[in-house]
Amino acid sequence: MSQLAIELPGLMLKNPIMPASGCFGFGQEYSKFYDLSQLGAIIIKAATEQARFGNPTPRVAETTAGMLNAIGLQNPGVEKIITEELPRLANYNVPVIANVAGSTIEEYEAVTEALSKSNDIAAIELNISCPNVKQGGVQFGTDPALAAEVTRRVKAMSNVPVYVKLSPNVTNIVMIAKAVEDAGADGLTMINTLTGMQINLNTRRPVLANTIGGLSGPAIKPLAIRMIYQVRQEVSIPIIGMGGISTAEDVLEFLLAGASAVAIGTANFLNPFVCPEVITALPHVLEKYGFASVADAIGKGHEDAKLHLSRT
Amino acid sequence: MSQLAIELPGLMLKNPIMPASGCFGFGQEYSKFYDLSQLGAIIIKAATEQARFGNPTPRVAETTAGMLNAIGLQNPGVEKIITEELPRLANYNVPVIANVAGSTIEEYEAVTEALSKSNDIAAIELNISCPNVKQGGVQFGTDPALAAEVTRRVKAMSNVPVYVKLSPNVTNIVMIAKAVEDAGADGLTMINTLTGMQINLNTRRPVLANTIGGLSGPAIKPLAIRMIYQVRQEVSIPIIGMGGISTAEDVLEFLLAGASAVAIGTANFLNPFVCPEVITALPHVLEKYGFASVADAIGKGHEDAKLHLSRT
Amino acid sequence: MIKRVLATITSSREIALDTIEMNLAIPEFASFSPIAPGQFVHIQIGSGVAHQLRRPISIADVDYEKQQITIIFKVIGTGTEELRKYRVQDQLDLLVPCGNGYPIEKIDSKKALLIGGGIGVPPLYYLAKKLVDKGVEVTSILGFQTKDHVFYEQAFQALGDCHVVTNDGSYGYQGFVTNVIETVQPTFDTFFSCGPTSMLKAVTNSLVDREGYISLEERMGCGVGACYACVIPSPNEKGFKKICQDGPVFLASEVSL
Amino acid sequence: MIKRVLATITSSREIALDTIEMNLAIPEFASFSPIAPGQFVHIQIGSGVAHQLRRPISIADVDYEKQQITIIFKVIGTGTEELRKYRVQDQLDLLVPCGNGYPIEKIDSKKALLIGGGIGVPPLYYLAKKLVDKGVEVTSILGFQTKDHVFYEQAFQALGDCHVVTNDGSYGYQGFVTNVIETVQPTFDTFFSCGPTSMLKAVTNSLVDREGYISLEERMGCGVGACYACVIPSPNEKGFKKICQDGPVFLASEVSL
Ligand SMILES: Cc1cc2nc3c(=O)[nH]c(=O)nc-3n(C[C@H](O)[C@H](O)[C@H](O)COP(=O)(O)OP(=O)(O)OC[C@H]3O[C@@H](n4cnc5c(N)ncnc54)[C@H](O)[C@@H]3O)c2cc1C
Ligand SMILES: Cc1cc2nc3c(=O)[nH]c(=O)nc-3n(C[C@H](O)[C@H](O)[C@H](O)COP(=O)(O)OP(=O)(O)OC[C@H]3O[C@@H](n4cnc5c(N)ncnc54)[C@H](O)[C@@H]3O)c2cc1C
Ligand SMILES: Cc1cc2nc3c(=O)[nH]c(=O)nc-3n(C[C@H](O)[C@H](O)[C@H](O)COP(=O)(O)O)c2cc1C
Ligand SMILES: Cc1cc2nc3c(=O)[nH]c(=O)nc-3n(C[C@H](O)[C@H](O)[C@H](O)COP(=O)(O)O)c2cc1C
Ligand code: FES
Ligand code: FES
Repeated sequence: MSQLAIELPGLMLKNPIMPASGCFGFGQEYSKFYDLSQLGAIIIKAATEQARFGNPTPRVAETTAGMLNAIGLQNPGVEKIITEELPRLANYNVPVIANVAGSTIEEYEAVTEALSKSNDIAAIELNISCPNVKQGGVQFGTDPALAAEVTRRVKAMSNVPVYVKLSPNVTNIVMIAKAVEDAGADGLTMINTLTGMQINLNTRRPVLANTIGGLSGPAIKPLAIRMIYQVRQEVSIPIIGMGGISTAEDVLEFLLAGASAVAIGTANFLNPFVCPEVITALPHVLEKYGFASVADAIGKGHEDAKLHLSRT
Repeated sequence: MSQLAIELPGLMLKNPIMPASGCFGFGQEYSKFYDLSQLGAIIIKAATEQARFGNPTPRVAETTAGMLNAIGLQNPGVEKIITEELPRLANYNVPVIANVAGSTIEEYEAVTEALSKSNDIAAIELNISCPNVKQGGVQFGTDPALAAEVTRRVKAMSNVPVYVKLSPNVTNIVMIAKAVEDAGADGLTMINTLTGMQINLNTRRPVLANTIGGLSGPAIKPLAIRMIYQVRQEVSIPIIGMGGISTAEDVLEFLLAGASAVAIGTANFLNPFVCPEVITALPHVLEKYGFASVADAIGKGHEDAKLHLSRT
Repeated sequence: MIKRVLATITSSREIALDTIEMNLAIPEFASFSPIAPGQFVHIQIGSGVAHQLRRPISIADVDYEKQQITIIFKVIGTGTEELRKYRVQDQLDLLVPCGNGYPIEKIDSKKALLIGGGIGVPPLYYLAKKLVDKGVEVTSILGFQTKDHVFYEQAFQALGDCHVVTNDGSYGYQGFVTNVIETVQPTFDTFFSCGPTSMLKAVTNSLVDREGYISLEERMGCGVGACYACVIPSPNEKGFKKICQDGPVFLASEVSL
Repeated sequence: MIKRVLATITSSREIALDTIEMNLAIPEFASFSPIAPGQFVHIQIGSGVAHQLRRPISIADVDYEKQQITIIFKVIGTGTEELRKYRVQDQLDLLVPCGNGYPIEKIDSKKALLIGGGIGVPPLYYLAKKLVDKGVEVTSILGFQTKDHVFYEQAFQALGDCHVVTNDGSYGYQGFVTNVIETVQPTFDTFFSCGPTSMLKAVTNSLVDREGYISLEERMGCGVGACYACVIPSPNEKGFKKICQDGPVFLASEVSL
């Protein structure tokens, strides 16, 4: 057990595997497939202040080795999550990470304040890939100052550690990572989805009712690995890595890049057992590649390496 | 024929299909597979002022539905390209687009000046995904002011139309597109590769000797489509689209998104005949989806559509 | 309870243009029974790398003796194109059974009208069999694009009156299923419909005062209720239903099309 | 000239641990002959969606009568793992023949020393046959990881002296091929070597004053010379060679390892 265990701010993980936000609802559906207590942690679907219906359908599309989604923050609102969903999750021996979203800094604060009254969450994942309605829809996560500001304000409201979830749709992710680290983030989760689109040749319209959506799945793994690798070299708070993970080998690649734990999203849809299967396979994979433990592998892809910028 | 023909600044294309820069050398290898005169155009490998050897090997890696490359601008230098490569291509009835790269604005100017003396090129593709050595390696293509400046200076040197090749590794590609349009670009080509990375579990080192590389192939197609769609709504110069194309259906999707022609890169490696095969299939695909011609399909994915920003 | 199983293909044949009928032997079959008509399987395509999403396909029939199910699918895109290439003895990774079917146990009906369109026809076949087993009289109206797309007419005929309509009139009536309802004026106390959303809208509009069940389609992610891809607005307390989990079968009055 | 063909697998068997020998029937075979030893095929994996790059595998033998070639590959990653799953009668999409082989026509040699390591052994088999055909006397030194990895020993033995060495000593000599060269002190006028770069370095260092040909490996993109993925520095005018196009076989003195 201690081979897989890892301790992060606010999180005593029995293993480094957790489902990613939005890909696991509030856990009830997958609890019918296996005992959720097997998981390292659970990141639940985004919470906003009020209930939201989200975007019109179709909300998902398949791309080569990936998928697009534009669910649109559908959730029952933070109060219902606290009163109805969290108590159900409290039956399992697994730390819960609440994903906090909003359209204004005030909404982020309100959601955090509400969650802070619950004893059922171990940490907050601050989802800054949301458009700021007060600033003409620019995403909080694409502007270092805005990202730092929302981090600082949420951190001030929270009585649990705050992990900031970085958007990959930026020129310089290291700059955003440093800004939120300086603003007090306890950790980072990365990466969120990349903005993509698909057009239906028959209807001549975007497949998603929302036009654009977020790309996830194996297609984006090399981008996630690159960003984690670069951020790991410049910030010191821990990283929970995600983006296209579906095997224990993928997990090891994220650990080598510098993640201390990982989340699995899209792969749950293909294989509802992917999380427990990866947990079972991980000790063998660690052993095969000569690592005594998860802790032993973190960041091991960096030694001797230096980052060149020239290419193509 | 006129069903597939399309006219762009400096380019009378008999069809909208051309191999992408860096994926077709200077055409000689593929001329052994088929007659290059079948192609709409050819975009040749990047030219720099002096010969360059490029990066150490390994230079490529495979990712799920994509590949990473860090070739590193290997080329014999612009003079040798003019004296040795272009004359060989002049034997074919196909417009040649020269890809211009550099480490300083002066180098871009020098390469453009040299090419302007040749009668064998129809247009320039300005590769701004190169690090600017004078500004600490920041890529020309990620800073609107820098992108505009290099566009203006190259445009002033060139006696053929200049297509600026946009980097997708930016927060706001529309801003860069507008900046280079304002600076006088005759057209855009997009997208270049996304910066990615892969780590070898055995060696615990990045697979590419250069650590990071550019991600191409079907994995990035939804990102290319989204960017072209967004840029099409804000700029009026024509777009040559690329990123993961391997079928005539893919071509139509790019046309609907707003590209006027397309380039095929990575798919040549899998199928050396991909360009002529797509050219042959395109009329049937246009017909199947109710388009009279290539021109008829361009931008047809936009009608009634509006771009929402909220997602996930 | 939904399980993940490796089913073995025991037969595969093209029963109409681009329309494949497959029989799938299901391991540990007993643990799934009974399967309700209207439930679906969520099928992995290939190794699940190029195709990250499963494909939802209705259960068209169940053979409790042979421990197998029948699916019927139309080749419309890359996933179903791959699926068509599978051969007898190949294995398919399924989530089964997904969703809630037609609640035939609860329904007190003497005469049922079944209205199916295209790939909405398959689940109605198993439904028709189950209804007839219960002593319900069944009339079916089946719509297809053209003559070449028609399938299972005899099978439905064997269970009751069956009217086929094609969009182009190349077989049976010409037009839409709603035209046939008007022409035939069938007597029924409950209707059951499955097909494209546009058809369901037309059907529910023309039968707005009648008790009926409809089965909906939407692009799906998880297929089990976790991803919120397949929601439909509903006048219930939550404001929505999930097609994969609460449906795909709904009381026509339950959802807003 | 390189062509793209759909070859049919006529046999596939595991000849050593994770090592598969496949025979491939090549259509329009005549148009490729003669194939030089050291040339390779560039193989598409599956439908070419998940795997965007082909895999280079040496031609291990050519049967001009049956119009087929033999390849031998070791399963080391996802592509070769997929390749192992192919069955007799399945088709493989190949670019064939790629690269330049050993220039045996031009070589005036009486006694050849062949030095192969692991998956570098296969091309040497076809080379050995061709050399023996020409009347050249052949001595082979073949290195493998362990006893379980050894293959084709008898086949080489039938063509001349053959010494096997394993890293762990579980079969034949213990150590590296260079240890065997020192021990056996074979007489030869030309050497031919293929194997991992580290082995080729050791071999060329220990035989620095001798005429020899080496076959190199590098991660490839196009396999035909267009993408510049597989270059190696060379003291020639261009400053580099492309392994896929100018090689994979080079004069040991031509390239800088
Ligand atoms: C509950 C349910 C039951 C169904 N039963 C049947 C059946 O019995 N027979 C049958 O032929 N079809 C049925 N369908 C439709 C079937 O799922 C689609 O035709 C199929 O997924 C298309 O896949 P593709 O890869 O060929 O198409 P593509 O267009 O290449 O698929 C791309 C993506 O879009 C989704 N998609 C495309 N069309 C549809 C659609 N109409 N409905 C839902 N998702 C879609 C796919 O699942 C995939 O994720 C059913 C759908 C649902 C929701
Ligand atoms: C000219 C040439 C001839 C070869 N002949 C043989 C042979 O006869 N038998 C044999 O077993 N192997 C041979 N190899 C090596 C073989 O190409 C690799 O083992 C194979 O590509 C690994 O693929 P994979 O998907 O299993 O591994 P992965 O590691 O999953 O492959 C990922 C990528 O790396 C590339 N790659 C990985 N290892 C190598 C390598 N050693 N050399 C080149 N590319 C690599 C793959 O082609 C692919 O693009 C040869 C290589 C070259 C260049
Ligand atoms: C259907 C879907 C819904 C998602 N919803 C959320 C969300 O509510 N909040 C969030 O921060 N990320 C959300 N994500 C992003 C994932 O948590 C994850 O960052 C991303 O999908 C990359 O991981 P993957 O490739 O393993 O899916 C969602 C992703 C998917 C596919
Ligand atoms: C091996 C390789 C080399 C490339 N070299 C260049 C280059 O020299 N100049 C350039 O502008 N783009 C270069 N590119 C980018 C391609 O031209 C193209 O923009 C990108 O690969 C996306 O298209 P694709 O997915 O069809 O490959 C290169 C791409 C690859 C795969
Ligand atoms: S498909 Fe995921 S909730 Fe229905
Ligand atoms: S693999 Fe492309 S040049 Fe050799």
